[in-house]
This record gives sequence, C-alpha cells and structure tokens, in this order.
Amino acid sequence: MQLFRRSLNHLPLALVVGVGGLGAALTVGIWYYFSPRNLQVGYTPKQPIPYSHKLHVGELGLDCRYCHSNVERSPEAMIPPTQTCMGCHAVVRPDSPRLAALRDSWKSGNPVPWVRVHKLPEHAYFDHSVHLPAGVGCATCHGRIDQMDEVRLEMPLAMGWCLECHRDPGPHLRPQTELTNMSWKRDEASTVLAAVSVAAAGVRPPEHCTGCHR
Amino acid sequence: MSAVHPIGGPIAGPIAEIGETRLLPAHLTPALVSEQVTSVTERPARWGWWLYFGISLLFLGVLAVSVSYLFWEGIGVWGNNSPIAWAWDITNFVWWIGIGHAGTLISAILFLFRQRWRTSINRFAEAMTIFAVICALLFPLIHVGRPWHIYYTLPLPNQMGMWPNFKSPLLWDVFAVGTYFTVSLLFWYVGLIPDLATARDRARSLFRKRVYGFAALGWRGSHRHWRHYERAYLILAGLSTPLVLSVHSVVSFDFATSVIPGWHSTIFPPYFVAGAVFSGFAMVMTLMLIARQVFGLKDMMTLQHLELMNKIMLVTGSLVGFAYATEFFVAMYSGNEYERYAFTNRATGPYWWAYWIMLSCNVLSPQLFWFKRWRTSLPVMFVVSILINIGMWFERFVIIVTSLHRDYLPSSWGYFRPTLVDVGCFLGSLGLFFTLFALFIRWVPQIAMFEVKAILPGAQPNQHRHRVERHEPGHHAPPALASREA
Amino acid sequence: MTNDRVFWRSLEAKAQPEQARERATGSDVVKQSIDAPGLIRLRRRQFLSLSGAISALVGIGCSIRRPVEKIMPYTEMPADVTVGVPSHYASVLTRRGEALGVVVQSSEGRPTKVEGNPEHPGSAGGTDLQAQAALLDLYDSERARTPTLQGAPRTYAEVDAVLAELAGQLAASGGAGLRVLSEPSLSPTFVRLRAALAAKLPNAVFHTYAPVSDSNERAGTQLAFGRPLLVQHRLAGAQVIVALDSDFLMTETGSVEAARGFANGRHMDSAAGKQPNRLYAVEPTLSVTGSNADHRLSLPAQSIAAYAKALAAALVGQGISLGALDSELGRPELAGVASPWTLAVARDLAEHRGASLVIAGSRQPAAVHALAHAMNSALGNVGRTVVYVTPVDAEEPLHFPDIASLARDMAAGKVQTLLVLGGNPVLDAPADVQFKEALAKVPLSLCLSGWRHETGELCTWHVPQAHALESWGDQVSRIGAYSVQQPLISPLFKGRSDTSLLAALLAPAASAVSERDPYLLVKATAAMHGADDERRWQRLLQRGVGPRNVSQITLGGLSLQTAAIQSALRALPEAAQLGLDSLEVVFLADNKLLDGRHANNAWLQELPDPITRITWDNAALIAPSTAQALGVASGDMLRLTSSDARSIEIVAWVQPGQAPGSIGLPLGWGRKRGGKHALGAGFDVYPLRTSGAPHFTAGVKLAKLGTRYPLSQTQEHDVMEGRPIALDATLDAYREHPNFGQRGSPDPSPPPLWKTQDYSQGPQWGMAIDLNRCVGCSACVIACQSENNIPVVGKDQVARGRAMAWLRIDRYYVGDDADQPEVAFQPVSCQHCEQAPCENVCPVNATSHSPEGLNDIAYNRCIGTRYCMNNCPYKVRRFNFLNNNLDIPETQKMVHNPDVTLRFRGVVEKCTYCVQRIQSSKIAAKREGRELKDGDVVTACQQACPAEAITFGDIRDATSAVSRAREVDRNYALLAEVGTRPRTRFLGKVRNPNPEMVG
Amino acid sequence: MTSASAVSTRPVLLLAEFETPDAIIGAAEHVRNAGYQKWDVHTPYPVHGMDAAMGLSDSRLGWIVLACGLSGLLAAVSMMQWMNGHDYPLVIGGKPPAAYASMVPIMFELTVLIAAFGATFGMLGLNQIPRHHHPVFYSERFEACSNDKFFISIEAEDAQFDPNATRAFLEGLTPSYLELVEEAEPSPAGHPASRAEGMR
Repeated sequence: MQLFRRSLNHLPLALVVGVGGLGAALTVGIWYYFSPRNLQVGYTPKQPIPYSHKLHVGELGLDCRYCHSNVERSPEAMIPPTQTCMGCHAVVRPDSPRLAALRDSWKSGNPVPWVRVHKLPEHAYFDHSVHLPAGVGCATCHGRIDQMDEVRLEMPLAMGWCLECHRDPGPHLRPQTELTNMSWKRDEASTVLAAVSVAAAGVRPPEHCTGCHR
Repeated sequence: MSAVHPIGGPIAGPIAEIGETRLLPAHLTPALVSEQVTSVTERPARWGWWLYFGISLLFLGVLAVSVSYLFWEGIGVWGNNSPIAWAWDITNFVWWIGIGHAGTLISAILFLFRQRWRTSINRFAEAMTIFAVICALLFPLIHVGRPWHIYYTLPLPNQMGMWPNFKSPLLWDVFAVGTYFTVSLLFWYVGLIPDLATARDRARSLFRKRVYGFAALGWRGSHRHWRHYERAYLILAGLSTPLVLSVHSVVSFDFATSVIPGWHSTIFPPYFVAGAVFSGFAMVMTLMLIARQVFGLKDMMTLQHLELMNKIMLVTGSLVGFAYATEFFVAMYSGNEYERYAFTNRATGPYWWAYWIMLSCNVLSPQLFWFKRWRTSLPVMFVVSILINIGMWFERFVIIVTSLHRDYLPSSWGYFRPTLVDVGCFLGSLGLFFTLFALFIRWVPQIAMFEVKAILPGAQPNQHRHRVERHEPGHHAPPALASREA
Repeated sequence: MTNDRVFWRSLEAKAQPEQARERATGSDVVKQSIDAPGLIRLRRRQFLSLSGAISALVGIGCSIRRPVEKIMPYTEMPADVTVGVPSHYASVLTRRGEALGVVVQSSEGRPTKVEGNPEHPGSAGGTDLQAQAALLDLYDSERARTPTLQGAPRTYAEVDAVLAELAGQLAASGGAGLRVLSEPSLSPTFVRLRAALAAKLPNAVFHTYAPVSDSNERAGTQLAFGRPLLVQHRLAGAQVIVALDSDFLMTETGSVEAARGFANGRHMDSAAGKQPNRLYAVEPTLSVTGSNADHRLSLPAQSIAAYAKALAAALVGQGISLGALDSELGRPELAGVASPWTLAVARDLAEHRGASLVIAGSRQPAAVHALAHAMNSALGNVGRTVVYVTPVDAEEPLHFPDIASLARDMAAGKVQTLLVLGGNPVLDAPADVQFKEALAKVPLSLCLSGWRHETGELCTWHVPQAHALESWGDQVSRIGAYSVQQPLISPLFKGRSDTSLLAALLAPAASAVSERDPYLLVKATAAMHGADDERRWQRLLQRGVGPRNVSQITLGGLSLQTAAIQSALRALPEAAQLGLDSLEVVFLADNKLLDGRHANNAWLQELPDPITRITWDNAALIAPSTAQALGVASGDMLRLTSSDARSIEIVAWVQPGQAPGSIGLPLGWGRKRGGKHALGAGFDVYPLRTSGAPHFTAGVKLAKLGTRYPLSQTQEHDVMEGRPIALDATLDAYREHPNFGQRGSPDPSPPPLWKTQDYSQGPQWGMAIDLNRCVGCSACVIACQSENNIPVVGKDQVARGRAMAWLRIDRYYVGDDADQPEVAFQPVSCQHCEQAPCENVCPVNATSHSPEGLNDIAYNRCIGTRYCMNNCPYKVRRFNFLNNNLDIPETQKMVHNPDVTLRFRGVVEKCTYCVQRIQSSKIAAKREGRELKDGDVVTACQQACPAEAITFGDIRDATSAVSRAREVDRNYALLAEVGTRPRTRFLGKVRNPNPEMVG
Repeated sequence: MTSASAVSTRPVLLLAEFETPDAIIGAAEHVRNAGYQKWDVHTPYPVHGMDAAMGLSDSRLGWIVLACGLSGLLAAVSMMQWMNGHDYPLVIGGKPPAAYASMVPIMFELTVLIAAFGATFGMLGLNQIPRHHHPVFYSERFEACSNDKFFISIEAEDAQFDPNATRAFLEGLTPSYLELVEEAEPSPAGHPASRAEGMR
C-alpha cells in the first residue's frame, strides 16, 4: 500500500536545500553576529558627566596627553583625576549645571564613576607606553575620538584584530610627531612615510602567547 | 576456487573456509527468517525486557547526576591528581573504544574475508560498536577542565585567530574517533535499509508502517538498486577495514608518542588493536548470549557461531598476552632504568593487584578455549567473556595509572584513589550503553535478514546457470560473497 | 657520586617492607573519604559566574559587555603614584633577634610584594619565607578589627580615654601595680620610650618574654664576658664550622645573612683551587642546617654540652689551651660517639685557627655558649669569624625566670594593671607558671596584638596591633645598622603600634604631638642615629638603612670570665639516662611558624616543611630506630607524659636523623584561637614546656593511643632510586671529575629529525640553580607563590596530590644509614625545555614556545585536557582541579599581583620564569630606548634566595651571570637523557667530608 | 487497494510475481530479450547473476568514492598546512610549524571520512532514493517482495508497453501472480486512488 504522498519524493531535494541553506545561514550568522565587530563595536555607554571629546579635542584642540598623562610611561593611559578637570573648570564655566557631578566629586573627594568603554579581558595585558614609541597613534585603536560627543568603541578589541597589526605593523604606524594627531592620514607619497617604514623595521611586535597573556 | 555454491554444499577448494560448513539449520526459509527476526520488534515486550530497560535507565540517571556534579564542581570531584592527571576517565574512554572495534571488524574484515557466518551477528555487532563509541566519546568530552571550551579542538575560524595543534595525538583522536563513529553509523544504516523495508511491509498498524517506511527510504528491492547497494557496501567495508585498524592505533599514539616510561613504546598500535578486537568480541559474546536466550534466535546464532568467536578470542587473547611479554622483554632488554622500573613496578608496585587481575583475566581465562568442551559450553563462554571485559578495563587502567603514578622524579610520585563520582561516571556509561542497546533490540531487526536469506540453501540460482554467467561482465556476487573473482 | 650509594626505599621499607608498600601508596598518609568534597550548593562566585553567563547570553545582539564596568580615577593625584606602575619603598621587618631590611612593592597604594633590601646588612637582598609571607599576614581578613572590652567591640576613642585615665592614675601612683610585658625589641624608639616611662613611673616593672629567643645567647655572653652581648657570626670567612645544636641557616636569629655567608664560604667556582668550608653539625633533630652539613652527628640535646666539653678537651689535646678551663673539661671523648667526632674535628678546627667557628644554638644552656666563646677566642676566631655587639636593649632580662616572676606576682595579686605589648603569653608561656590562671587575678589587663588570640581574648581590653607594614617604627640590626620601618599602607583595621601605646601612657593627650605621634618619635630617634636633618632623613627612608654605628661592635678586648664559666660547667646537670620509658623531648622553633606567630598564614601552612615535607601539621619527630623499638609508625597518635605528669597528644612522624631516644616537638601549632587556618592545624606542645626546662627535658614517657591521624605531604617518596637527579660528589670526586654532573646525567643530543628552532636571536632566557648554594630554606617557594598569585588548596587537596606550588624543593635522603642520612635539596620548577614534550601534546595550542625560549602558556586557551601534565617528565605543571580562587575575603584579594592572571578552575598552570617581570623590563628598556642589560630581569625566586643559588638571564650573552653560571663545570641538565633540552641547568652539589672521618 | 471510485485512472506498471530465484532470473532474461527498457526486478535479497540477466553495466560508484577520497585528502593537507604552517605558525616542541609527519593520521582519517560519505550518498544518489512514493507500493501483493517473493515490474512509460500485449507476454513467463497497477490522474484532491486488478 502507498504510505506516503508523492510530494514526499521531493524530500532529498528539500533536505539538500534546507539543511545546506540553514547551515550556511547559521555559519554566516554566527560569523557576523557573534563577532566582537558586531557585539562590541559601537558600545556607547552613558557617562556620569557629558564630557565631550569633540569639544575639548576637536574644537579646543587639547592634546590627548594633557589628561591621559600616563600614556607614555605606564601601561594605563589613565582617566584624569578630578583635579585635572578642576584645573580649568574652577574658572571655566565654574557653575555649569552639567559639571555638577564634577564639583561634587571635588568637594566630597569621591571619584567620578566613569564607565569603561575600551575594555580588554583580564588575561590580556596591553601596555600603552610601549605602543607609542613603536609609532601606534591614538586614533589607530580609539578611532576619531575628536569627533565624538560621547566616547564610542570604534574597533573590535579582539585578539584577531590585534594580531592583524602585530603580524604586519608597517601599514599601521605613523611618525612620532603624529601620534596624537587624530586626522593624520597615511599618504603613500609623503616623505615622512620613509621615516615611518624605517622605524617600522625596528618594530617587532610579539606574536607568542606571553607577549600579551601572563 | 569456487566462491559461490549453496551454503550447505560440500567444502570445495583447497582452503576449508570456516564459513563453508553448514551454519544454518536446513528448515530455515526466508519467510521464517523474516518471521523470527522481525517478530521480536512486533510482539509486546516481555517483562524481562522492561526489567533490563528499567535498570539501564537507572544507571543512565546515575550518569546524569555524576556528570552534572562534575560540571558544577570541576574535575576535582574525581580522584585525578598530579602526577596521575588521567585516570578512570581515559581508562573508560579507551575501554569503550576497544569494545567498539568488534562491530566494524566483524562487518568489514570478516566480510572481505568472506566469512559468511558473520551475517548472523554483524548487525548486532555494528549496533554495539555505535553505542560503545558513543560511550567512548562521552569521556573525552567530560574529562576536560573546561568542557564549555571543548570546541577549541575543532578547526573553527574564531576572533582569536587561533587554530588547533595538529601535532597533538589528542587532536588525531578527535578526528579518528569522529570519523570512526560517522563511518560506522553510515555502514550500519546502509545495512539496515532493506530490513527496515521488511519491517515496514510486515507491520500491521499504519503508524508502524509509516515509521519503518520512512526509515526504509522507500526501498523496493529493485535490482537496479541492489547493484549500487552492494558496491557501496563493499566499498564501505573496504574503507572501514583500515579505519578500524587506524582508530585504535591513533588512540595508542596518545601514549606511544609521549615520554612517559610505560607509555613510550612502539609496540602499542598493534597491541592496542589486538586488545580492542579481543575486548570487542568479548562484549559481543556477552550480549549475544543474552539476546539469543531472551529472543530465541538460536537458529541464526548457532553454537557454531559462538565457537568460531571463541576461537578468535583465543587468538587475540594470546596475541595480547604476547604483547605483555614483549613489553617486559623490551623494557628489561633496553637497559633503560626508567623503563625497567616502570614494568617491575607494574607487577610488584602499589598497583600489583591491578596488573595480576589484568593478566589472569586476559591471558589465562581465554586459554580455556583450547578445549572444545569449554569452547562450546554456554556458561563457560559467558563467564569468560565477562572476565575478558573486566581484564581489558584493567589493562587500560594499568597502562594509564601505573605508568603515571611513578615516572621520572620520585619526589613527584603519587597514588590514585577513585571517588564515588569516578564510579558513577563509569557505571553511568554502562547505563547509557545498555539503554541504547535495549532500544535497539526492541525496535530494530537485530539480524541482517536479507544477508541471511541470501545464504540460505537454494537462495541463489543453481550452479549451471551460475557457471554460465560467471564470465559475463557486470556479474555480482551477493553480499555474503561479494568479492569479485578475476 | 650519589648513584653509587646504597639507598633505602623509605624508612619503613628498611624496617618492615609490607608497611612500606602501604606507606608508599600513601594509603595511610591521609585517610580519604571516597566521596567527593562538599555538596551542591550555589556558592557566591558560582552564582555570579552563572548569572554572568546568563546576562551575557541576554546581552548578545546588543553588546556582550555587561555588566557595566566602572573606572574610579583619583580625585587628587598622589605625588608619587603612576597609575599602573608599581613603586617601591624600603622598610624593615623583625625576624627573631635580627632586623631584616626589605623593599616593598606597592601597586596603587597596596603592598604586593616583599623583597630583600640589598643595602641592608641583615638581608643583603635576600629574604626568608616569613618575610615573603608577611603580605598574607597583613591582608589576613581575620585580624582583629576593633578594640574590645571583655569581648564587646569598642571604639578607639574609648581606648584613648581609658589610656589617658590610666596615665593619670599611674602618674599619681608612680606606676604602682603596673606591669608591662613586651617582646624583645630591636627598636631604639621603643627602648627609649620604655626607659622614659620607667623613669616617670619608678614603681612600674617591665618584663620581656618570647617563647623562642636569644636569651641563652645573652646569658652565655654574660657568663663568658660579664656583660650581655649579641653574637654576630661572619660565616663567609669560616673554613671549619661546628654547629652545636644550632640551626643557624633556618630558625636561628639572622638566618638570612648566615645563609648568604655560608653559601659564599661554600661556593665552588670550577677548580679555582678555592677550598669550600666544612660544616659539622651536632644536633638532636634533623634541621636545615644539619641537612647542609658535611658531617652530622645526631645527639640528644642534653648530651650536646658533654660533647662540647669533649671537643674542647680534644682542642686542648691539639694544643689549643682554654687556660684555666682545661682542667674542667675531662676526657676528649664521649661515650657512644666515634672518637673522630672529637679528635678529628678538633684537629680540623686547630688547623684553621682564625678561620674556624664554633656556634652554640639558642636551645643550649649559657655554659655551652660560654664554652663556645672560650673555644672561639682560643682559636683566635674573635674579630674574624665572630664579633660581639652591644644590644639595643641592654636591660633585657632572661626570659623564662622573668615571665615566671611576673606570673607569680600576678597570681599573688600584686599586679593591678598589665599591658601585654605583642606576644601571646597565655599560649606560649611555660606551662608551670600558669599564666592563664594568673591573668584572671589582674583587675585591668590590656593586650595589643594583631589577632584576638588566646591572650587577647582573656585580657580585659584587646587592641588590634598594626602590622609592621602599617606602622612607623625603627630597628637596629645586629651589627648596628639603623633602619626605619616605614608604613606602606595606612592600618587596614586602624591598629596601633607598641610605640604609640607606650607614648600614650607617657605623654598625656595634652602634650605636644611630637611626643605622641610615632612618626615624629621615630624621626627623633633617627636624628640620634645620624639622620639629623631632612635630607639625611629622606636619604635614610630611601636607602632603608643608615650608616652603621660601629661603636656598638666589639672586635675583641673582651676578657673571658674563666672562673664563672668553670663553675657554670661544673653546675651543668648530668645527662639523664635515656631509654624507651624515659625519652627526651626537644622543643623546636618551627621551620615555618617559628613560635606560632605565623599560624594563620595559609601560605606558610601549605608550604611543605623543608625536612618532613608535611603540610598543615606538625608532628612528634622520632628516630627510626626508636620508633621501631616502640612499635610506632608515622601517623600513629601518641600521648607524651613528662616526669611532672604534664601530657600532650600528638601524631608521630618517623624522622631520619632524629637522635635515638630523643623526640622533636615543633612549637606554635595546634592553636585554639587566632584564625581559621591556625585552628586545627597540628598539635600544641607548649603544655609540656616548663620554665625549668624550656628547651629540652628528659624522662618523658610515650604511649600509643591506638588511633591514627592523617598527614598531608607533598612528597611521599624520599629517595632517588639510584637515578641521576640531585647530583652531588665529594670534593675529591669533583676534583677528579669536574663534570660529574654531565657524567651522571648525560645529554644524548641525538641528531634532530627535523630543522630545529633557531634560538640565536633576541634574548634567550635561561636559569642556573647551584645545588651547592641552595640550603633548602624554601623562601623561593613562598616568593613564587606571592609573585604569581598561586592559590592555596588546603590540607585535604594536598593529600589528594593537588598542591599548586609552581616551584617545589625536592628533598631526598642519601646514604645508607637511616639514623644518619645525608640530604639533597633540589628546587624544581618548569625547566623551559627547548624541545618541550608538553607542547607537542596540547590539542589547542595553549602552550607553545616563545622566540625567547620560554615555554609559554595561555590560560585562557587551555581547556584542561591535562595531557601536558602527563607528558612533563619533571611534573611541574599544576591543574586547578577545583575553583581555587573561590570565596577569597575582600581584604585578601589585595595580595594579588595585578600583573598575573588569576587562573580559573579547569586550567593548567606552571612556572613562567616570571614572564610578567621579563615583559615589564623589556617594555621599560624599549621606553627608554635601550637594550636590556644583564640583571634587568630578576625572577621572584632568584630575588628571594638568601644564598644566591639561582641565577637568571640571557644565555645568548656570554658575559651574563647566568651564562657564566651555566658554564661552571658542575653543570648538568635534569633528565637530560629524555632529550628535552631544558633551559634550566643545575650545578651539582659538592660535599666536603673530612678525610679522617670518611669510611 | 481497490477503490471503486469514478476517477479516471491510467495504468502505471505491470507487476509479475515469481516464487524462486531461478524463475525470476529466467523471466528477467526474457524481459530483457524482449527489449523492454523501463522495467525492473524486485527481490528480497540480491540475486546474483541478475545483472547479467538484466544486462546491466557495472556500477560507477567506485569513481565517485575515489574522487571524494582524494578531495578529503586534499582538504586535510591544505587545512593543516595553512592553519599550523601559514596562518599562525607557532613553535611547538621545537619542531617546524608545518611538519607533514605529524599530519599523516588526520590526512588518512579525512580521506576515509569523505570517501565514506561519497559511498553512502553516492549510492543513494545513483538509486535516487529516498523515494518514499512509488507506484509499486500500490500493490498489496508487493509487500511480499521484502519477505520471500520475487517480482518483475514493467512500466507503462516503456516504449513497447501495451497493456494487453505486455500482459500476455508476462503471462507467458508463468508468474505466480500478475497485476496491473493503475493510478488516478493527478487530481486537485491530491492523493491519487489506484486500482489493482488481480488475475490468475
């Protein structure tokens, strides 16, 4: 007796197409959606004080190192102490309501609870002070901070992404003079490039485990 | 020599093949075969089955509990320590893998060697293989410290840009065991298709018909299909044969490629394979004796089948014994103090008992089979097969634990004691195995009916016609004798 | 060489083989319940990780980064802090009678590592294990947090009020009824204040007591020279050393300096013709010093005096006259002691006049010390190998009579007010003075201590004592080097220091702050020691040690009081007859806990004892022969009953090298109060100790209780099985075969089957460990634990073979006499093999080789197959069987080194050659645009080692220290024949036996 | 099943049942000689000599498997060489990152794996199964085929097929049973009815 409809004879085709398609979709889906590129890039938390890099860096032209003063001598670039902010804001807009939290911190001595944007996992040890001399600019990893009102994660701070540069640093390096220059563009023709590539020759970033994991 | 003639016929040709003596009783007809085999799955289960299934489920529960606890707390709930970083976990893994060898061996190698008697037991053995390999796979999965990262062992693209280390024998294992499981499964299912069709056609209820029908993939016994089918079966057999040998060789590399005295040994691959076949046959024997008793399949699993298997066990058992002796000889002859100590320590050290259990179970007990009287006695062979299963477990325990517990630096010597969770995981894996097996014997034709039918007296066209066709192109022997003459 | 020697498998194997198997299997070393530890319960951390996982899943799609992480910047930047870069401060810790100058690393204001101060004479850059473990004491969450009155929490304001009131009353009464009990102090400020207080309160009485002290040493000098002096040995210059029951390398005062000197005197640099020193040790129990001796004689402690006399007599025989004493000495031999032990040793000493040294241990009575001084001066050693120093606290009384008198007065009700400044008399005062009962009779008692321990609990008031790293203070080292103890962190629990308490009594709240503020008080003292202006003061703080005050050192010109010594020698009691029913017990300063003050330190608790390898316990050490005669096996519970019917119960441990008839009892265990680690670890032996015989006593009876007690060891097998592991050779053998190391452990170096890795570029890290310098003190082990955040797993897990130490010191017994074993120490950590077996087998590439020759491991890649552990021939890889970082108290988390990842369960870990230090040095060099130079990278173990046994650096640079060390002819690679090509090399040990005493 | 419905039906195949292997093999030869193309033999187990009887050529499956096996091998080699040797070369035990020796086992395993897939799915492909719906299943009698009966089916599609002539021809082969399997024209109702008319 006939147990199944004729239509079931399309099963093999359906299987091939269905399973194959589903598999492909899943692969692509995971590949894209589960990647730090998707999960982390774009993270823009609300900060306790609406500090605008766009204003301070982009327009007022503060140098990064004015606030992140450790960047050349410590693994951590350091979030500036309230002190640093007050250095100006004691006189500049001393009573702007947007700075209330800052003034409270200054009075109470309690730190301003900034929200971390650029976070590496505990087992990854990144050192700012060694990347600068090598010619890695701020913008290379942090993006155009000078155009951000709120700090936003620009790059997927993932191992694979780090490795891209560690394997071939040359194209990512810039002259020491341009480290904090946000708008610096790599111009193949330029003369400084020669200098860079020379410098790059001396740069041998680690690719082995303990280069970054301890 | 003539490969093909009625099975009951006289022994032809110079070589008296084991398979050529009368295996199956004369009264057996194709219809009877279908009846006897399929009816097992059609009748309501006996209370005996329910009891057996219930107990199996109970142990499966033990497995669930043990493994959950293990995942919750960490490997520390086992007895493993430093220096004995591997203990029962890998012992069980190797033991199960070994057991998983008989199935494919019987299906593939005996098939290529045209041992027709295999037809009665290969389905059974293949099923056992698959379930054993499932149990084996369980242990590598749960023995790692961070099972949720186990996928690191697969070559998957990831944001870390990291790849597995293809130099690691453990990774070879992943591929070997994975391949072995997949191929065995395909082999098994391909073999099942025609019998599922039989089950479909015999079924009464529409539901059963639909289920078996779906599984049978619309098999309609077309000879145009048989033609490719046999070729596929032959090729799968051809592929499985080296595969079987490779799997346990690769497993043995885990040890052979290391630097640990007692592991670092070139004899391991053949020795492990022999041991695997040995234990596999023992397990098949144990199960067959039960099944044949419970389901009255005495016609197809005849005493002669059992005797033939016992002979194989006698051979492989002696091979294993020989391997033990060789190991000792090489260790002593090498003059390497570490090797020497490792082996003396096995026999006389803290784990002497394990060593002697292994030796008596694996080497001594099969020697009974030199005598036809015991080779053909059901109780004896049942006991011996159980003993061998135990002995082979201890073999792996001896190799792994006693080699590890005293290696190079005496300062780091230690001792291993199992915990309840160790025991739970082992018994649990037995539970898993027998649960799967219970379901198998209940729902799947446990004997390759179409193969048996094909070798029944008068199942094939008579000699005269056959001789005519011999020389014609495109001739195919039936699976039982499927090696083309030329 | 070692491997020609006869070995015994382990003690019982020598005695009864079948028991040996039991032991070897460890089956009765620890009783393990078969069931798994703990029940399923949602622990905090697990819950967090769980919820973390869940929230992560929830977060997928938007952002995996949940929960939000906060950054807390400073509000005001401290001057000397660079966020992310640790700073270092010099300070000083007390270790028994000696100041130990240290340099403490501080990461964002919390101390994270203690190192020796190279400038400081007491340390010379090395440390001991207690100093390394000091951090864990500092961060111990169980330290007392608030003052208490009869156990009820009080505020410091109330304490101050009480003190002020008390000060008033005392001022009125001239201190009538006031007693102050303090520990022996090296602090000029403390002594100064105490003197001032004494002057102000003439009726007050001051007492000093410590259960383990140099009291006998003072008594000895008092007896010998008529004035209390401290003895300072200069071991580097000593060719022949005789240690009379003195563990100067481990538990005696000044062990760090001693280890350095001893190692220098022993150092063999190839066949440079330099003669290594020779150490004779005569002692009742196998000590670390005894383990390093070329000849060791185990004698009951009570017979040491007789031996000293016999030795002196033999010296006289050698023409070294002790003047009037000669008649006192009797015959130059001792019953039951082979004659060379007096005659040959005396000859050896005599042949090295001015370059020999006789050291009497602090357990021995004054007379023995005096005799030692007499011998040293007769041998012309004074001023050369031994100098005498005026102590800081000249008034320090003899401890045991002193505590006894105090207790007597307390019991008699003569004491109205008792201040206990540090110490724990209720626990450790001699049993016969019944301090506890006496304390109950004191109306007002105040105890200052870090923990609310036995004494703190019974005193009316208990005030938390600030840790040395929390409070201002100062100390003068033995040779008169003044150093300031500057706090690294403000007191976590607002504790007070003893000085501040004295000051409070001395100066009423009204008086000037300069008289009350410890900082100013110390500064004032410093001024008296040369730092009299701000610049000098700053410099003092920076260097951590001021200019030496040589005036304190007496190079000689001391006249021996022979008459006094004579009578003292006469007064020496006859050695009692020892037998199975009349045993001797010797009270030992514990190798790890000393007198018990470090009992709540988990690092020290889990550290295997250098000799017994037992963790988390002490035990009664019994000689194999005695044990056999008594039918006692390791692990048996015993009752020891002294002649005056005091008794304790303790587990037995059969210890090779223990003097037959004598039982060693380590002090400071079995605490009843003072933290969860202290409780239940080991057995309290103080109840057996009396003021009459505080160091050893005979006539003790031993009874088996018939029960057994589980002991956890990290090493259960005592011998090398004739394998070439910790290689050694006698001096002659070494002269004959300078490369005995490679002969013993040859490197087959077979032709490679493949193109081998090129290690010619960049720095190539390597290590050399000189077994000839290593004394086995285990400081490196704790240093490693502190530097690398190595977790503690507890007694049960250790028993299951899961100790986590990356660096272990293997201890092997060598030789054929169970009662007189030779000992070989060998520190083993990851050997960083160039052809590492562990790397090949890791399926996920979690461990691989760096271009600089390091065997890297990436914890976060590890899935925990443990295959690498199996395949490591050195068994140096450790696995986190359980989550070892679970439930760490908040305060204790501060001890973690921020530069090293905490490992989660299921992950393998091991020595990395302190790769975090390598990286930071490399980065520093890059930042400064220079090349790394030799010595830039110092591993934690190397830095801690007092004997400088470990060298580390770039083996590519032929001039580097490590390259030179690895070129020393004694060098060999451990298990070279396995073909692993280790980067760590060992330098074989050279023993220097006296030819007259060999065979 | 016989449905007496009015729906128009068309013959799909003729089904002849035989009792013994010799009978079926003989019958098969006749059908072949009669020059039928779209016909088939159904047996409970492979009857050998049937290929010749039906004049079938050799199976091409072997070539498929060979191709699969080789691609498996190639995949293994290239994967391992690229991952360990090229993309992220790490120093493992002092050995060269791209070492062939250590890659042999996995080369072998992948070869076998892919080849096995080739064999199984190649077979299914060549046989065009799974095909759950087939006209022969209309016949009640056909269920015996998987037990112990042998059948010959000639499809209506066949050029030579003529309901009467073919039936006559089959009768000539003395089958134990003969049946015309008919099937309803595919109707919107979907499930086609069928009429099988038995005769002896």
